[in-house]
Amino acid sequence: MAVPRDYAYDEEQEMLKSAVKRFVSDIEPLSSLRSSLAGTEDPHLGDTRLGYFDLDAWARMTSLGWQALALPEQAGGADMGLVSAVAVVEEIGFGAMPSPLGVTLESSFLLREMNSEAALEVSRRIVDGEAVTWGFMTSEGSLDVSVNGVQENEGVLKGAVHFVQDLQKCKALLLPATNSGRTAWFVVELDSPGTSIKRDRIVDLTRDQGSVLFENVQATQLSDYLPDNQVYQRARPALLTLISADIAGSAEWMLQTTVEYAKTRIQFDRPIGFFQAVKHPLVDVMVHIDGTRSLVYAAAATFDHEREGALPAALSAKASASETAEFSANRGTQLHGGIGFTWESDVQIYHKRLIHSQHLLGDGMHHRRELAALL
Amino acid sequence: MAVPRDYAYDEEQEMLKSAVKRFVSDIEPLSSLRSSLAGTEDPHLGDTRLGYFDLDAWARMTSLGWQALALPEQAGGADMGLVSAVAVVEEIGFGAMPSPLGVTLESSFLLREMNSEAALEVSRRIVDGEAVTWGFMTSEGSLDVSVNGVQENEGVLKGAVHFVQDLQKCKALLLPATNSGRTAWFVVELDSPGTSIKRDRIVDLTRDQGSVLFENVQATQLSDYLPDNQVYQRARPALLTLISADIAGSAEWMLQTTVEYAKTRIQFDRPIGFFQAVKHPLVDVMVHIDGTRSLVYAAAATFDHEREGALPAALSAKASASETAEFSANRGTQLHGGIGFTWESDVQIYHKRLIHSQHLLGDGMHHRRELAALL
Amino acid sequence: MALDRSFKDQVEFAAYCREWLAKNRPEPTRIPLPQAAYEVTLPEHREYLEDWQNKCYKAGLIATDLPVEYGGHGFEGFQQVATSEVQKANVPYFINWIGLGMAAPTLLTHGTESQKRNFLPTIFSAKDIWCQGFSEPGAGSDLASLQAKAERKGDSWIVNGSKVWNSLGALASWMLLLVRTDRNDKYGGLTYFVCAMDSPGVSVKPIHKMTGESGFNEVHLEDVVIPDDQRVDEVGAGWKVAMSTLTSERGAATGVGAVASSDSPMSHVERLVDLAKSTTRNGLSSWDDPAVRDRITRLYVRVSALVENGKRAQSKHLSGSAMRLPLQFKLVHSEILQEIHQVALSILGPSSSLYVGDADAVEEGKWALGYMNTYTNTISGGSSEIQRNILGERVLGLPKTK
Amino acid sequence: MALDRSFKDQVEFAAYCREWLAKNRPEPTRIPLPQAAYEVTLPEHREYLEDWQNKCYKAGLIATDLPVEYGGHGFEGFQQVATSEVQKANVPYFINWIGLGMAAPTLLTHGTESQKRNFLPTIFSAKDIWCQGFSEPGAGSDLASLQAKAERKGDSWIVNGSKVWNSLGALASWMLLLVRTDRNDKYGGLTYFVCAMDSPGVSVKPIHKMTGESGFNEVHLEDVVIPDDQRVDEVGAGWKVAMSTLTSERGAATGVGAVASSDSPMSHVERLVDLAKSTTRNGLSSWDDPAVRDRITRLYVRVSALVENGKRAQSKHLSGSAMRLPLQFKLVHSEILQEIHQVALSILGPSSSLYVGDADAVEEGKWALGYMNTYTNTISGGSSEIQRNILGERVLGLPKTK
Repeated sequence: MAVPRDYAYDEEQEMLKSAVKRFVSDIEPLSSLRSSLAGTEDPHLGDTRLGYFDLDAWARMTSLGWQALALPEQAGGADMGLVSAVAVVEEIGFGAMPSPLGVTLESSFLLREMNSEAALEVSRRIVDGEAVTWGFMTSEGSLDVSVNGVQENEGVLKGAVHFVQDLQKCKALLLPATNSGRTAWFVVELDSPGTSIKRDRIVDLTRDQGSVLFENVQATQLSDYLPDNQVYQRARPALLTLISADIAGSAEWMLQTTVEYAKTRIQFDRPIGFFQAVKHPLVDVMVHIDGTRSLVYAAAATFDHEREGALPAALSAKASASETAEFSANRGTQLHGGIGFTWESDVQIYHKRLIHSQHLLGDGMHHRRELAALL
Repeated sequence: MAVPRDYAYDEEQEMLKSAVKRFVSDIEPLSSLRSSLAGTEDPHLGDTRLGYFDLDAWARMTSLGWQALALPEQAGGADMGLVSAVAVVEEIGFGAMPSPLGVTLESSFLLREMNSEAALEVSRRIVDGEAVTWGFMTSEGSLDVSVNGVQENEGVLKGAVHFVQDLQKCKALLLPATNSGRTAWFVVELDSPGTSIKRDRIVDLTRDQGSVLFENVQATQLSDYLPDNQVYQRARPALLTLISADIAGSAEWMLQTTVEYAKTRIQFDRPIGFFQAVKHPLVDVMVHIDGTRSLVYAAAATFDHEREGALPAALSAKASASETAEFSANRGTQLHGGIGFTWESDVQIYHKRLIHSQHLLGDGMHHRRELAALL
Repeated sequence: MALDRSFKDQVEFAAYCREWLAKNRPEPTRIPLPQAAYEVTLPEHREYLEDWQNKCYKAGLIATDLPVEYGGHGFEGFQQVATSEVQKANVPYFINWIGLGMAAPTLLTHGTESQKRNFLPTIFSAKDIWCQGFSEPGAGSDLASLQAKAERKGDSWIVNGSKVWNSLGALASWMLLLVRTDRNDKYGGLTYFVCAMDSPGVSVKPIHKMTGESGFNEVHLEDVVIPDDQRVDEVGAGWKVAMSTLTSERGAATGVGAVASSDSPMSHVERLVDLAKSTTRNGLSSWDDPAVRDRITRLYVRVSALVENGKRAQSKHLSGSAMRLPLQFKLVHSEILQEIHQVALSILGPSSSLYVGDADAVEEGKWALGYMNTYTNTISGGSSEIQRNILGERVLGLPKTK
Repeated sequence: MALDRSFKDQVEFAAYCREWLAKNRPEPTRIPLPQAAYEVTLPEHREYLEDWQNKCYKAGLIATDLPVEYGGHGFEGFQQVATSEVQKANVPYFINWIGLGMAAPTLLTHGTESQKRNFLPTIFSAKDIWCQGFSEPGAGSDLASLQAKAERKGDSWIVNGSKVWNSLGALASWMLLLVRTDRNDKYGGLTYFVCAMDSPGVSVKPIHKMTGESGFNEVHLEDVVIPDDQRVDEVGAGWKVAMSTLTSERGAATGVGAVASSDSPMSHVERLVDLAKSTTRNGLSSWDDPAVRDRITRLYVRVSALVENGKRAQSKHLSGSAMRLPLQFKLVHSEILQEIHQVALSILGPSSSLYVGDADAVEEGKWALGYMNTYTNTISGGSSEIQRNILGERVLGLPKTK
C-alpha cells in the first residue's frame, strides 16, 4: 500500500512518454546517424568517429525541458521523479537515439544529492540546455566506487576517469575525487587547461565514450567530502534504473521489428513467424522485456517513494535488463537471418547499443552478486 | 595417438554390448518391477518397498560373467577394462534394470586398487555370483572422502555409512574406515552381528538405498592404511564414468521413446513431432546425450590407457551426464504431455532413475567446481 | 452476512484482512495437507478446507468485489487486497479453487441470471466443490479435437464420452463440461454445460500420478442426462466459453479470490534461500557457493519480475496490450517453479533421493514431491508449448501454427 | 611431388607433420589476418595465404588420402592426423576453405572424371580460389525457392540472377553455382554448375557486415554463358548435389584437410580461461569468481564433448546412425562459439565496449569482433533453426516441418 495507486504512474507521465515517442520517431535519428557514419564502416581501416548527435533536436528537446525534468524547481527544473525520467529514457532507447539526454538526466540525479549552491548552478546550466555527463571509473573498469583514479588537492585535480559516456556531446563532466580517503564531487569544464581527452573507439554506434586525463585541472567542488562516496551511493539506484529503461526501450524495438519481419518474410511458402522456432523465441524475448519493464517501473516508483528499498529494486532491474539486452539482441539478429547481420540493417545498430548497455555499470552477474548479499 | 585406434573400442566390446542389450530387452525388467510395486504408489500411505530385482536374471548374468568382467584373471575375472564395463552399464541404464550389476562392477574397480589376498577373496566371491556394494558417505551427504563416518579399532568398526546404493540386493559392503587419520578399506557381511540397516524411502523405483550402522562389527581389512583414501581416489574416475554410462543409456531410452511418441501422437491433425516446439527440444536432448556418450567413452579409454588423465576426463563425463540426466528427463516428461506424468507410463520410472543418477556422487555443478581447479 | 463493517479505503481493508487472518488461522491438520488443492483426496482434509474457505468467504476475503445478489460482498477495488493478504498470511489454500478460479468467472461472463444466482453462492462458500471436464485421451493440447458428445433430446441432452486430467472429481458436486454437439465443425461444434456429478451415468476413476498420489481422475459419461438450462451460452459457443475459462485459469484469476496453493511464487524462492543457507556440507553452506547463489538470485529476479508484472497489469497506463501481461503468468510461473525445484534438488545433493515418508528426508521430502508436481503446471491447463503459441499469435500477432 | 617419404604408421606421420609445421610456420603478416578465411579481402593477405596453403599441400598436409591422379598424395588414414596437427599447431588457416571444404568433396562425389582431374589439383594448391553461389535475397533458409535461372542454348547455358552471402567472391576464380532449370519443380528443377568468375556478365559487389568488415558479396549474373561440361551431375540433380556440398560444410569436412580458421573450438575455451585469469578488477581475477568459473567450465565440458564426438564419429562401433554425429557439428560448434564470446564480453565488462583499432582494447578488440562474427556461423550454411530441422528429420525421423 505504500506505493500510491496505479503504480506511481499517471496520465501526465503517459502524456510525456507519448510526446517523447512521437518526437523521436519524427526525428528519424538513425538516418542522420548513418550519414555521419558513411565511409567509416571497416574497423581495420581506422575510422575516427565523432560523437554524432542532432544538435537541432537537442535544442528542441531542451526547450521542452526534458533534460531538466528531475531537477529542483529552485534551479528551474520540473522536480519530477525517476518514474518520469524512466518514461523518457525508455523512448530514447526505443529510438536508439544518439543524444546526451540520458547522461544529462543521470547527472541530474547525482546533482540532486549534492546540496550546494555550486550544484544548483550546474543544474541551472542544464535547465538552460547544456549537456552534462559524469564518470568515475579507472582504466581497469572497476565498478567499485571506492577505487578512485582522481585526487583533489588545493582545488586542482590529478588523475583520470575512464569509460565516460557521450563525452563528445557534453561540455562539462561530473566526477568524484578523493582527498585523505573521503570523496567529494566536482564539475570540470571539458575544455579546461590541463584536461586531455582520449576518444574511445567503441562498438556502439549511437554513443561515444572516452577517458579524461587531468593534469592539475581547476575544478569546482559540488558536494561535501563524505565517506563511502555517499553522493554516488544515494543516486546509484536511479542511474541503474535509467540504463535499464534504455534497454527496455531498445529491446522492445528489437522485438517489434523482428515480429514485423517474421510476419512478412516468406520462406517455405509461409511467413517465418508461422514456425515455432521463430515464434517461441520471440515470445521468450517478450517475456524478458516485460519482466524488465515491470522491474524498471517498480525500481523507479520505489526510488521516488520508498527510498530505503531502492537499491535492491534497482539491482534487480539492471540484472534483468542486462539479460534482456543480451537475449533480445541475440534473437533479433538470429531470427533476421543474413539481413540482420548486414551493416545496412538497423538491427545491427540496436544490437550494438543493447550489448553496450548490457555491460554499462555492470552486467547481470555483477548485480546478482551484490543482490545476493541482501537476500 | 596414445589412445589405440578406433577409440579403444573393438568388435568384442560391440558384441558384449549387443548381448547385454538383447538380454535386458528379453527380461522386460519393468514389467516384473511393476508387479512388485503394486499397491505402494501413494507415498503418503507409507509403502515399504523392498529392493526388488530379478534373482533369476541375476543368476543368468553372473553365469555369463558380466559382473566379473573387470576383475583380475587371478580371481577368475575377465580382466577387461572400463571401456567394456561402460558398454555393459550403458545397456543396464537403457533398460532401467533393477540390478546389483552396477554396484558390483563399481565395487570391482575399487577391489582392483586394493592389492591384497583378502581383496582377491572378495573378488572370487563376485566371480562366483555374489553381489557386492560399497559406500562412504556420512548422513550429511558429503562427497568429500576425507570426511569419514566409520572408525576402525582392533579389527572392529564403529560408525555409519549412508546413501549406499542397492543395499538390499547385496550380501556384502565395501567401505573405508579410518584409524589415526589414515584410511583403509574393509568388507563387512551385511548380516554380521552389530550391523543394522535403515532402508531409505527413495524416489527412484529401480534402485534401493540405505544406511548401515556399525556397533563393534567384525570386518575384514582389504587394503593397507593409506593417506587421502588413495584406494578410492584411484578408482573414482571409473565410478564416475560408470554412473555416467548408466545415465547415457537411460537418457537414450527417454529420447527414443519420446521420439516414437512424437511420431504417433496426433494433435492438430499432425504427429506432434511435426511441430518445432517438439522437434527441436528432442534434437537438443540428442545433442546432450551424444556429448555425454562421447565423454564417457573418452573417460573410459583414458582410464584404461592413460591413467594420469583419467580424473579430468571422468569429471567432464559426469558433469555432462548430470546435465543430460536432468534435461532428458525434463523434456521427456514434458513432451509426453499428461500421459508421461502418470504412474502407468514408463517415462516416470526413467525420469526418477535419471534424477537419482544425476545427483549420485555429485551433480554437474559439483564436478565443474572440481574440474575448474584443473583448468 | 457476518461482515458488516464499512471501510474507508484499501489501507484500512488490508489492516482488517491481516487482523482477521491472524486471529482465524486454523490449526494444522493431523496428516499434512497436500501441496496444492489439486491433490486433496482425504475426507478429513476436505472438511477442514471447506470449513476454512467458508469462514474466509463470510469474512469477506472471497467474492469481495462481486454483487450482493450473486453472493458477493459488493466492495470495489478490495479483492486484490484480500487476495494479496491471504497469500502473504501463509494459511491453507481454498479447496474450491476450480469453482473460484474457473467456474465463477465463466458463469459471471457467460451464465444466465438464474445460473449466476443458483451456482455462485455455493461456490464461494465451498458448499459445492467444482471440477472440470475438458481434456480427453485423444484431445490434450488440441482440445478442440474432443469427441465426447451431447445429443439433444427434448429439453435435455444425452452425453457420452470420457474426460481425463480431471482434478477433485471424487469430491465435486458439479463439473464444467465441454462436449461436441456437431461432428462437422471442429471449433463451432462444441457446447459448454455444467453437469451434476451425481447424475446417473457419471463415474470417476482415479489416476495415479508419477508422484504416486492420485488427484487426477478419468470421468466416464454414459448416457448422462443434462437439462438444457445447464447449458452455458449458446449451442456451438463452447470453444469461446472454454477459452474464457482457461484464460481465467492462465491469468492470475484474482477477480473472485482464488488461491490454489498456499505458496506464492516468492515464498518458493524464500524457501530456496533458506534451504541453501541451512544445507551445510564440509562446513560450508550451499549459500556460501557463489555459483549456487547466482542461480538462486537469478530466480529471485525472475520471480520479482513476475510479481511486478502482476502489479503493472493493473495500471491502465503501463500494461500495453490488454492481454500481454495476464497471458504470460501461467507460462512464466510454471517454468520458474520447475527450475526452483531443480535447484533445490541440486542443493540437497545425495539426500534429494529421500522421498515423502522417509524419516531423514529434508522438509518431509516435499522438494522431490514438489518437483514432480511442477509438471502439472507446465503441462495441464494448456502446456507451455501451447502457451507460447497463444502468446505469439494473440499478443504478437504472428501467423497461427496449425 | 616434393613429398617422397614413406611412413610406417599414423604415429610416425604425426611426428613428421609436427616437425614440418614447426619448421615452416610463416612469419605473421604486417596487418593482422582477419579471424577467418571468410573475411580475407586484402591482396597481401591473399598472396600470403595462397603461398602458405600451397606449401602445406606440397608437404602432404592437404589431400593426404586422395588418389594421386587427382592431385592427392595417396596415403590412407593420414588425413585426420594431418588436420589434427595443423589445428594444434596454431598456424594460419587455408584460404581456399570453400574449395577444400565444399568444392573438392562435391566434385569427388558428383564430378566427371575430367572435372576431377581439371579442378582438384588447383584447389589443393590454392592456385584457384573457389566461392559459392547458393543463397539469394529471397531464398535463405528456404534455399530451394531460389530463382536465378539457367536456360539451355546448344552446348551451353545462359544464366541470369543474383546470389548473396557469397564469401571470397572478389578473390575467387570459380564459383559453385546452384540455379533453376525448371520453374515447375521446386526441388527437381535445380541444376548445379561450376562457373568461372571471369566470365562476361559476372559482377561482384561487397556487402558490409555488422562488424563493418566486408567479406560477403552479392554476385550478379547477367547472361553468363556456362558450357555444359561445367554442369555437375544431371540436369535436375542440383538439390541433391547442393545438400551433399552443405553436408561437407556442416560436418567437419576433414576428408580433404580443410581448416577454415586457425582457432579450434578448444583453443577458444583456452583463450577464455586465459582472459578470465588475466582480467583483474578490485584485486581479484574474474577466474576467482566461482560463478564465472562455473560458466567457463561448463563451456569447457561442452567443447570437450564436441571434440570427443569428432573422434567417436570415426569409430565404426560407436557412431550409431551414420549421420547422427557429423550433422551435429555445425550446430553445436556455432552455438558454443557464440556463448564463449558472450562470456568473454561479460568478463571484459566496461572494456568490452572497446573495438578493433582502440589502443586500449584487450586483444585488439578481437572478442567484440569475434562475437559479432559468430552470427555468420549460426546463420549461414543453414541456420541453427534449419540444422535442428535437419537433425530432427534425417536423424530422428520426425515428420518434416514444412
